[in-house]
Amino acid sequence: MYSEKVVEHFTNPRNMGEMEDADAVGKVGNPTCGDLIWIYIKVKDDIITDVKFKTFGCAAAIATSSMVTELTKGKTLKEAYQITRNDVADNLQGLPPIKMHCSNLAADGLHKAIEDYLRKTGRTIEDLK
Amino acid sequence: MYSEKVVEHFTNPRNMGEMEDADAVGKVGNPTCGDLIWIYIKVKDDIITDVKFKTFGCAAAIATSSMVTELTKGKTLKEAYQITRNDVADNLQGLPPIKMHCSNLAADGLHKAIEDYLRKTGRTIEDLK
Amino acid sequence: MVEQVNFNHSAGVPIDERVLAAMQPYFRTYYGNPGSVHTAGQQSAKAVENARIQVARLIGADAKDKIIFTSGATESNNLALQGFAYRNRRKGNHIILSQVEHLSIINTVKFLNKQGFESTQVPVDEFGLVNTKALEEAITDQTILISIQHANNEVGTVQPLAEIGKIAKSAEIPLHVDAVASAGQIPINVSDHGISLLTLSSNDLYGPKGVGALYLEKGIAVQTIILGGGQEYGIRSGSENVPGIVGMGLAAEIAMRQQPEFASYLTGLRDDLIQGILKKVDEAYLNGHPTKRLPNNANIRFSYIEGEAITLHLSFQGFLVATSSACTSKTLAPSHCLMSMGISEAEAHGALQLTLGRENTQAQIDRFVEVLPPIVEKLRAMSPLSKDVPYELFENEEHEHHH
Amino acid sequence: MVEQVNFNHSAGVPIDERVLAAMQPYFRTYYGNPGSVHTAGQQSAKAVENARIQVARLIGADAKDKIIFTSGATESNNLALQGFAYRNRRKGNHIILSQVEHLSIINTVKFLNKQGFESTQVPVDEFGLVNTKALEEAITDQTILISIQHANNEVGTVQPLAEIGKIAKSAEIPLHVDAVASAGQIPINVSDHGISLLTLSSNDLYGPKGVGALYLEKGIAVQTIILGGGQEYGIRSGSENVPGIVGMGLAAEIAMRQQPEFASYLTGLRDDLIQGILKKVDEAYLNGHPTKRLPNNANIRFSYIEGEAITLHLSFQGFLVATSSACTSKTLAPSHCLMSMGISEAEAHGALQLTLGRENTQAQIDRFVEVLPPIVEKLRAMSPLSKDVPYELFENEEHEHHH
Ligand SMILES: Cc1ncc(COP(=O)(O)O)c(C=O)c1O
Ligand SMILES: Cc1ncc(COP(=O)(O)O)c(C=O)c1O
Repeated sequence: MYSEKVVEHFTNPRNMGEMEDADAVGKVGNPTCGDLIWIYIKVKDDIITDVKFKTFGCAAAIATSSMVTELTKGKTLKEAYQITRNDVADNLQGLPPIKMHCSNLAADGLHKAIEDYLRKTGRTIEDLK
Repeated sequence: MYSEKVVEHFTNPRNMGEMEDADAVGKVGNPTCGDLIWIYIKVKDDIITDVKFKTFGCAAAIATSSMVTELTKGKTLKEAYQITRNDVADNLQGLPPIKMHCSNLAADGLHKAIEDYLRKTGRTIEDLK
Repeated sequence: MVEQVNFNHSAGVPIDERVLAAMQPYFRTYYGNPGSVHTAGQQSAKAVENARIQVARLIGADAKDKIIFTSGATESNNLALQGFAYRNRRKGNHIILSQVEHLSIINTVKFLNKQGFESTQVPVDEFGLVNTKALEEAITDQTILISIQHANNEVGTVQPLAEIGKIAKSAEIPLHVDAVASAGQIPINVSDHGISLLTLSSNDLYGPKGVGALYLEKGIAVQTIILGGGQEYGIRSGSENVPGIVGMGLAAEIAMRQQPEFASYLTGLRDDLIQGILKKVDEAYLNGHPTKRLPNNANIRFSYIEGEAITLHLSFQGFLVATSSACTSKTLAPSHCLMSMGISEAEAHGALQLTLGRENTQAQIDRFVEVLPPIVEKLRAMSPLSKDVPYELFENEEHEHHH
Repeated sequence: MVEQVNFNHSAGVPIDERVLAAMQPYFRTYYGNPGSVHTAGQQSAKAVENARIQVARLIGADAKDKIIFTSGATESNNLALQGFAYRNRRKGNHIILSQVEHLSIINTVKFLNKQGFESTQVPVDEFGLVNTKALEEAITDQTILISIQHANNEVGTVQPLAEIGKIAKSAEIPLHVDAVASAGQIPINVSDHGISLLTLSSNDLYGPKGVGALYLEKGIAVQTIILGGGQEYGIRSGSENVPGIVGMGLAAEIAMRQQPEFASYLTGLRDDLIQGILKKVDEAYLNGHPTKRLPNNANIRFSYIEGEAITLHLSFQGFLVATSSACTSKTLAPSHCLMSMGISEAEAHGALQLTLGRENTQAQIDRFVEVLPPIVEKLRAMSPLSKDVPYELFENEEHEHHH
């Protein structure tokens, strides 16, 4: 059911854990199936220097969390903001259809974290353009 | 499905065939399943001296025909008239339920033959009492 | 004991050895539930999906179409007719079928009639061929479904599906085909024939009993009649019978691969059987179409005698055969199929239905043709009927009414 | 590769070896149709009747009652509910069930609701026990049927059937019991408990998949939902799945004969499993009733983590288990069973459903109890939730709505 890549990220999640000194955090959840994903980011000069996650959810939720942190690190806020759910899924060699909209929340968490950071620094997404 | 006795009478039917010089004949049929049974009798002094059958029908129809001829031979008309469908079935170690009312016509054929004989001799069943 | 020979394959078929072997691991080793997320469950799910493809290929179905596994052809026919009728009630309430459909069609439509659906049974000719003109004329603006079998299991007649499909298509009415008797015997292709729903039986493909399938063309919706956990695309609930489905899948694959080979073998046996009997027995007649018939079917009626009695005598000789005689049916009614072909009740009584199978041999055919004539003779000697004393003389007149 | 251990018997059970052996001859040797009059058909008919008796004995049914063979428990439940409702519509239109019934009951009743039937789902307490007072109060003069399961497959709770039977009896309303999870695990007797209809699944008795049965007390009439040739007393048409039925029969016989032995063995394993986990893992809780539970069922929830993730980690260790987590269900809805026991969605997420089988061993239990705690720990380390950060903080608030 899950791709090898999903299983691999689920088994050995990258960047897992809390970030004590995070600059911002994005918290998302899916009320239908109950997943919760938190994405912590550390930002320097609008570049994401560190990213971590904490996730309550199924293997897909965990693997997408792990993958999104991998895709994010070193990216500018603007680049990171363009990472989509599909990017995450594609980099995981796909997700089972039923998981596509339910557990594929990690990109949303990242977006929320970036929005949180922008809010804290008195900006909006438009300012990144 | 059929008792040994039914199979035996079906395989080696007694008194099978036409009787050229019959004193009377009873012809019955079942419109539901289409069986036809003819019972021929020869009578002397109100005693059935010979009996034969011709049957178009299933194994049960053939076996009951054969059995009724066996039960009949040598009986008085009155005795023979008292042979019932159940007597025939019992003497065959029973019949499958579905065959009880459809192919168990031989006793009726016998009764009709006796009625035919009585009619020919200007009598009714009451006269046998 | 005498060799047991089965000439009654329409009632039951021995599973192909390869099929049975393929099923075995799924009983005790891979017994997972396809609905489970763990490995064992996913193994089962894969096996089921593979079987779906095997079945789809047999009938030329597209990946976008659906194959729904059911418990057998009867359920498939019920799902097709009840399911389609209920789901499409808005569009109309009229269903067309033929007079020679299987009871699982006829009785389901009768049941639908009680729920307010109308139906028309299209007549057949003396050979059992559907009157396509009558079919065309039966179509009304209320017609939502046409259900015509591919071939008849009893008399073997193969319907002109291409023509029927064209009629359905031009009237834009979905066509359901009961292909139980034909699948594996003759080619069938849903897209060639414009078929939207199609019923298959596993056992008739030399697969296990207790499994069947319903093909649904993309876009055809049916209401589910067995509800629960939402298996089979939500259309047919119930934990999947994985060994059964695996078996049906392989049976379908073998049937597709070897169909021409089996058909030519069986056609040879069948023709020898028919010719042999007709040559040796007087007043014996072939029921069904002389050429448009299933490779494995010979249905022959014998005047003046009754089929069950023939059947029983044949069984003493080791031959298992069926008869269309009313005497062996639960309702004691004569075969609706023979009746609608215009055969008299009395003649229908004397009909033998011989359905051959892959394991039958020429020697068995030859022995049957030897054994049968004395049986017919014996029973005719016992019968009050003859050319001079036809059954019709006694109808209505001599019959007592006991019911 | 690590040993594969199945703790997910509620999803699928390996056939008993003896059962599989008993089925074999019916695939290729005795493959006759019970409806055929010839010897081969009659052999099959006899085998089916023998299986009927074996199944009847398991549940204490009388020779006058009927055992209807079906394609499985889902179909049996549909036949029981749809069939009874349609047939008895004159008498009333109200059906009572419990909140913890299987989807094949719940969804069938929902479907009946669309046909104009009313229904009441009787609530259960925190242990999953049906509130018998609420059951009594739910009865109206329109109530025609009560359907309550014997035991729950998910949490293992065994219902007070004797009491429920008395309530039904005194209200003169037939009681249908889904005994899929309980049959063979604990004793059941239809006459002791005043049961009029009862559903059985073959596979749950270590028989083949694709077979089930419905018990009908003498005098109980149901409308047939699958129509055709009139098999199974005219109540369920379709050529009989003879090998399957033979298998279910023997499985029922074995289940009856060895039930006490199996139950005591499994109860031992189950208790070690439950105690082992609860001792080793913090904030782990037993779902279902502590004592009124199936011998083979342990359902345990783990706070702060999600069941599918646990399940997948366990599968890497060779353990096949199920979870009540919404993430593994087709509808992505949390288990209706746990919800109705008052367990929060978040807690329901972390529930493992462990169902043991006859082939499980003490060593497997011991290994499971070793393997599980580090998995829980790992997932908890990854979870944003904890005693201080409960799920409830985020409900409604943080959740985005995507649908
Ligand atoms: C043409 C046809 N359709 C449907 C069926 C029903 O099949 P089953 O009894 O296996 O459900 C049969 C069975 O003989 C058949 O011949
Ligand atoms: C209590 C209960 N009833 C009915 C069913 C339906 O059984 P099946 O899917 O075999 O038809 C199940 C299946 O798990 C069950 O647990």
